[in-house]
Amino acid sequence: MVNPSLLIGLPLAFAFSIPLFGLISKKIEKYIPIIALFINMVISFMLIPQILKKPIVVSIGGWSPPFCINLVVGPLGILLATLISGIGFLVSIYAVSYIKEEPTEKYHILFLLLMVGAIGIVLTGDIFNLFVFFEILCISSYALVAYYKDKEGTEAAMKYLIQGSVGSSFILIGVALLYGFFGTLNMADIASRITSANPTYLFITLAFLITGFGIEAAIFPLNAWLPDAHSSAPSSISAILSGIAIKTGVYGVARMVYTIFNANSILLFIAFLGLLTLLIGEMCAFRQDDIKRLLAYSSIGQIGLIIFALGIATSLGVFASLFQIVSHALAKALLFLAAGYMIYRVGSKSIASLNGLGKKMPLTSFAFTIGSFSLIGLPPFAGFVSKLSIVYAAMQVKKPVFLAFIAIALIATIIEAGYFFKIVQNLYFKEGKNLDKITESSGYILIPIAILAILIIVIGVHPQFITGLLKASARELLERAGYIGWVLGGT
Amino acid sequence: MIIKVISIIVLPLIALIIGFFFLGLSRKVIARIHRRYGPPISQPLIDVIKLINQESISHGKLFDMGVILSLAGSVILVLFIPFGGIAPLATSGDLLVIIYLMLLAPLGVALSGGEAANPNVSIGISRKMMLALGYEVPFLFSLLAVMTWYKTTSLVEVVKAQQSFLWAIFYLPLPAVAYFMILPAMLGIRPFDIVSAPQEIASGTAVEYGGRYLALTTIQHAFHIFIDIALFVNLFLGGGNLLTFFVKMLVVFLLGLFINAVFPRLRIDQAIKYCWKWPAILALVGLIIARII
Amino acid sequence: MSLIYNWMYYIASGGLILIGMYIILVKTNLIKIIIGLNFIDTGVNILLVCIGYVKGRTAPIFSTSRINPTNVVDPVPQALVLTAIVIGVAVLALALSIAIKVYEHNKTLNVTKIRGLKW
Amino acid sequence: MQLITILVVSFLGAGIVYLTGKFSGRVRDISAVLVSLAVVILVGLAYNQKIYTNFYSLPFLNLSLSLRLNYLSWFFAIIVAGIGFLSILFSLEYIKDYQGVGFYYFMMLFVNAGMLGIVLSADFLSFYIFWEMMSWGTYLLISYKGGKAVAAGLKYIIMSVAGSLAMLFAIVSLYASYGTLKFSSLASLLQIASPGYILFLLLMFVVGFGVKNAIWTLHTWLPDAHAEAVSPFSAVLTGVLVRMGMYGFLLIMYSIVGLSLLHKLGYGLLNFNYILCWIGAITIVIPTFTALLQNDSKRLLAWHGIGQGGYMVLGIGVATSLGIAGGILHTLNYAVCGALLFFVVGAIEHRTGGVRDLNELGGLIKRMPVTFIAGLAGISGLIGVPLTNSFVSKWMIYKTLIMENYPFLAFAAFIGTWGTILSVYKFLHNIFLGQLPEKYKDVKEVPLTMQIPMILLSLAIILFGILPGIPLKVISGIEKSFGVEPLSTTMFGMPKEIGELNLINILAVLLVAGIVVYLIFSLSAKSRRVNQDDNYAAGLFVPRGKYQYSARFYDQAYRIIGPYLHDVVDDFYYWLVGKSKSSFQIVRQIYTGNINTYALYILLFLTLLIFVKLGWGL
Repeated sequence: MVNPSLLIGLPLAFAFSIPLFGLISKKIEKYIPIIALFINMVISFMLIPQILKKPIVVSIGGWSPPFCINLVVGPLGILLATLISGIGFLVSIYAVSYIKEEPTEKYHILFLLLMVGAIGIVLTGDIFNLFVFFEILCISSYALVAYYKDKEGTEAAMKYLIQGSVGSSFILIGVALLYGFFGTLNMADIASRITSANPTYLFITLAFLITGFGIEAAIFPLNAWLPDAHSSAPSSISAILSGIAIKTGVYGVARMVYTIFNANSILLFIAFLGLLTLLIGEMCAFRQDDIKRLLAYSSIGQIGLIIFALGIATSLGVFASLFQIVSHALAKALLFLAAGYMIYRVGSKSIASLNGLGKKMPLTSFAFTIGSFSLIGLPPFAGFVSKLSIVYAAMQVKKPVFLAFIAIALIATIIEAGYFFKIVQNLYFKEGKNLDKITESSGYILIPIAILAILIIVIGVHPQFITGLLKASARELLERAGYIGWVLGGT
Repeated sequence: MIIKVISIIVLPLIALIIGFFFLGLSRKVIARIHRRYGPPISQPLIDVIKLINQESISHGKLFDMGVILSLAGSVILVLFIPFGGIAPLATSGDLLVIIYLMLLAPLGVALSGGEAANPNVSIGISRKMMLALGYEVPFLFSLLAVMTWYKTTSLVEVVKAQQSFLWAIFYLPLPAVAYFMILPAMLGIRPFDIVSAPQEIASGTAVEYGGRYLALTTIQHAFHIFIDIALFVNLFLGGGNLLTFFVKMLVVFLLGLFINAVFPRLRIDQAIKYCWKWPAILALVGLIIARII
Repeated sequence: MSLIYNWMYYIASGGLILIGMYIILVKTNLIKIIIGLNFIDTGVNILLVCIGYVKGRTAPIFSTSRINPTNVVDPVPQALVLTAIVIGVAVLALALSIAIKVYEHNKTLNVTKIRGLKW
Repeated sequence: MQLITILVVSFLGAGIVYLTGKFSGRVRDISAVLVSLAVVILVGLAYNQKIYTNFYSLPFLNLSLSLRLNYLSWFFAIIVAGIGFLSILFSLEYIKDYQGVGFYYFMMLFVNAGMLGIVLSADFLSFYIFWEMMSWGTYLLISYKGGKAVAAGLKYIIMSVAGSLAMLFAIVSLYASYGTLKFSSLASLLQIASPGYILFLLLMFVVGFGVKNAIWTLHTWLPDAHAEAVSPFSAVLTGVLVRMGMYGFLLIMYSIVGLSLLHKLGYGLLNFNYILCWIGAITIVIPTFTALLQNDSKRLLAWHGIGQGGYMVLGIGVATSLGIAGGILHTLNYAVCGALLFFVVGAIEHRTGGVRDLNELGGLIKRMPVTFIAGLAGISGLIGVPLTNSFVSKWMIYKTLIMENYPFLAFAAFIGTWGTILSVYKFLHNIFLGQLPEKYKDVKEVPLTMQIPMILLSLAIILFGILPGIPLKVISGIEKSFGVEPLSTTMFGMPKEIGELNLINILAVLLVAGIVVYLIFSLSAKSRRVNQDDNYAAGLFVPRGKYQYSARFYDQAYRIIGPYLHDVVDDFYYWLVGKSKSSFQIVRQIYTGNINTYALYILLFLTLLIFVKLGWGL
């Protein structure tokens, strides 16, 4: 059917054709990402049923798997690719009217490159290739964070860049060591031979890789860049960073720990780290006065929850974790987009300045409310089902330690509820100042926000839309023999 | 059935007569203690008849209705309290009902006085309420002690149990003493005449009453005296037949009068604190004993 | 002695990485920190190269037919290093340009003073 | 199907009402009333039916969501629907001048729908979903008025979320242990569970339901929330929403865990029920006397809401047939009285421009007689004056406490009633009695749509007061479903084997006595109607307009009891929040803003990982 490599190739081609289109007309270029990502989204949707039947392995260069760069499009890959293209598509619609500061064509190029990087990460089957896509993602996001070239943006980009490149170097070290041990870069191949190496050395390799991906995944204490970068970037980019970029880091960690290293012994520690991240993220978010910074810290918290669920390591736990990835991506993208436009209208990032916006920007505020309710985990929104699954997964293990963990995680939810409910009240029930000139967002802003809000409700009401794919993805992570089999054939 | 109907009619009359007798007696006795001659014992009755024929003022519908409710509430209360073996409505309500029916009279007065819009009335009501809160604590403890001891909430059963053997006062002396100590507070006589204190707040709740209103409240007061003392006799002194019951009531009333007539009036906060101190402690200890044994 | 001789490249790469880490941890000048990043980068590249290096063999360039295919080192790491160098350069260029902007806004390159974003 | 119809009508109705509001305010008002009326009728038609339906399934968790109807759920559903309808009717005039009326109606109907969902759920997951929907809907409605209400709403939702999470913990643990969440299956599966596990479950559920039912130590949200919400919603809050906690208690304690298992929990006096009883008793005494100190009419009622909740908990805690019936009956009775009193306050607010301070009002009986009668009925019901509804339920609770040999609990219940009498009389006196201040000379009686709910509820108070057999019949059905020996009742009270209570006789003699006294009264010399200024002041000059004694009505009593009634629990929560806030402040110093530190974190993380591996051999 459709070749999955199009998922990477198309946006890449579109990205570099933007200046060409710019020659024809300056107005076209901002629609290019929409087109590119729309096609991407359609392709990935079309691929889903096929991949659920049988995963696709694309070899580039004509050699058979261990000897070439290949794409492994399993359920997990297609799930995340769909999520990425979908949210990217919505955000690119948003950007049409949101990004006004020149040079806009550079914004769109970088944005598409970011998408390429993210999709590449989740689809590739080659660990060095993974690193390269990772770097594409990182470099374009460094540049996008500093897009406004203002004081905050550059400072955040600088800090993000330094931490990010240390992380990339660590990943590269890990890749080098793996190559040194096994003489291959194919992840399935490495995975099949993982038992042949000295476990201690292997663990050091894993530690480098986890640290490297952990920086992007914002595991505590590697997440210091996140609040800075997410809060200073343009809101559309914040949405992408929170919704997608950090998820690729989580994907990296999951892929390394589950598929390649089969490191079950460290999972409990990972769960603990996730819990710590959750607690610290929520605590910090509680004390923020800056709405975007608050959302950024809340992302840390949610990532903590995702990683915690990942550490449960049962099929339900991984399922719940992936579910939480989806629901958080939708909700956080929505929140950043909505908050971004409110900030744009109000001219201030402080929470107090959002007072009374519910009457002036009813739809945006309403969507914001849905997003925050979903994040808290209130029915009937998507966040409820994913949180319920996490709690259930943790309970199902029947280990006292997980019981304690989940109790603490629930306490963190109370903190989370504390600040989100406060913001919702600010929107609707507090009297604002100088709101006379504020009007509702325009169409390009509202469309993505509305779609996200509807998706949150639809998934919350009828989670079966995605649970099949999520289950298959969870199986992909847990049954590494299957993954190896797809790529290398046999088993 | 006929006996029941007759007793329903007769019992309030008896209560009224006894109540008025006590009212007159108390004035006479206090006068004697004060070395005065005092009015005749029938004076209260004469006053009432006189008042009924006097013109009065009214402040509104509720002003009238409250007084009526108050008196009606007291009248029916009499029917629930066994008097020397006559208890026509004992099967329709037990001690719990009695406790609640005792509410109707003060509630009526309070509602009626409330509409009068006189600050003295408001102060009077407020004092009445606070005083009630004060004496209810030992009162409830005493009642609970009796109910716990006899494992019943029925007053008739309590009386029956005492008549077959010893009076409750011998088993439960402390609650009985506590009840006796707060009896003047319940009756609103010295030293607990804070509610009506004529010198301070111009008779409090009664300040706007004249003519028939005052007459009805006086009648209500007569019933009230009867009820409180009859309750005591039933609870602790084993009831009795018509005559012994009356004698017991008289003894209780005179004892209370003698002891309390010589005290000066308390302040309201002193009254509350008094009620919550010795009577409450005694009754509580009695209740604990009743609960344990 | 032979230990050093045998592991020389590894030690060099490890040393470069550690120096780079040290710079990032201790130095407060932004330019120095970027140089530190580059140190790490170089160190990692050397690590990659020496992983593929087999003692006594030659470069896998088949320009002349004299070279026996069994007598060359693993070519893959070298390809990787090339990619990594390109990436490193890109990062470096971006870092320096951001550093310029940071300097414009803050009038300092001392990272302990560039703390507009914290908590 | 019938149950699904009820839920669909109530949820969709809410949406439709909101949409119609976009076109016409009048149509919206009418449709809101119609929707809520339709729900009342639908629920009413379902009387005495037993229904069970699955309505949705979540295959990935192996769960199906189901609904059921039995006596218990019908009993609560009819209260929810009834009070919901009346409060919508009351809102018509009340809410007119507010902003966002469409939102208000939507949320009112939505919260009502959520509550119906709660009581109709047949499994814990749907229960929890509806529970949470109700909770956040309530939060939005409490905050609706803005101003102080915002803080109240936040306080409510935080406590509510904490409670629901405790409940979620228990629910998920149940599912993890037994693989089902159906009430009926759990009821049988739990019979073999260990007492420790049951105790853990009950504890979690008590926290969850206790926050809603505002049992003592979990009550602090309630006074703020009730006082700051708009009055029609306060009525819903106090009457039904808070009582969802009561439904939860009944469900978990008697419907699922069951009486025989409950008796095994604990040794001697230290058992679950006895402790619950004491919590109930404390919940009666402290809040009721706190109510005495209030000067804000809604706050006063709110504290009573907590206190009356204590009676219900006490009733079901005793776990006798009479006690459970009393607790359930009191839920109904208080829903009626509480809602009525909040309507009365709402009517006063509506006519006086939002005045709630009891010290500023007075004499309104002359201007708003219907409201006064409703208020009188309401306070009589709340006190439990004989021949009003709460009298019966309180009588049942006292009776069972005494017969079960718990005199101290009984004392708490009795003295709570006295606190109630004092404070609600003050409520009535300061609003309606005493002198009418000059500024309220022109106050008018509230419009008919506000009178109707008040009149209906007043009639209900009298009706259930004289004919307690009507609700008790349903309640004995509930008890039968609990496996408790059902209470045998008569229409007018209790049969002789349970106790002496015959309300029709009391009514008859009271009527006769009243008529006799009235005859005496009307046959005596007539009286002259005088103005309120024309009264006896011991010869002093009467200053107009300043002639009111109501501020600090029970001053001397306040001075004695006031110091003991400081809400330490609330203080503790504020202390906890303050301490957490400052500790969060410390935590967030981790992110210093210095890049060197961040690099250090990265290195530390790497070494930590390696050390953890090498050191602990994970």
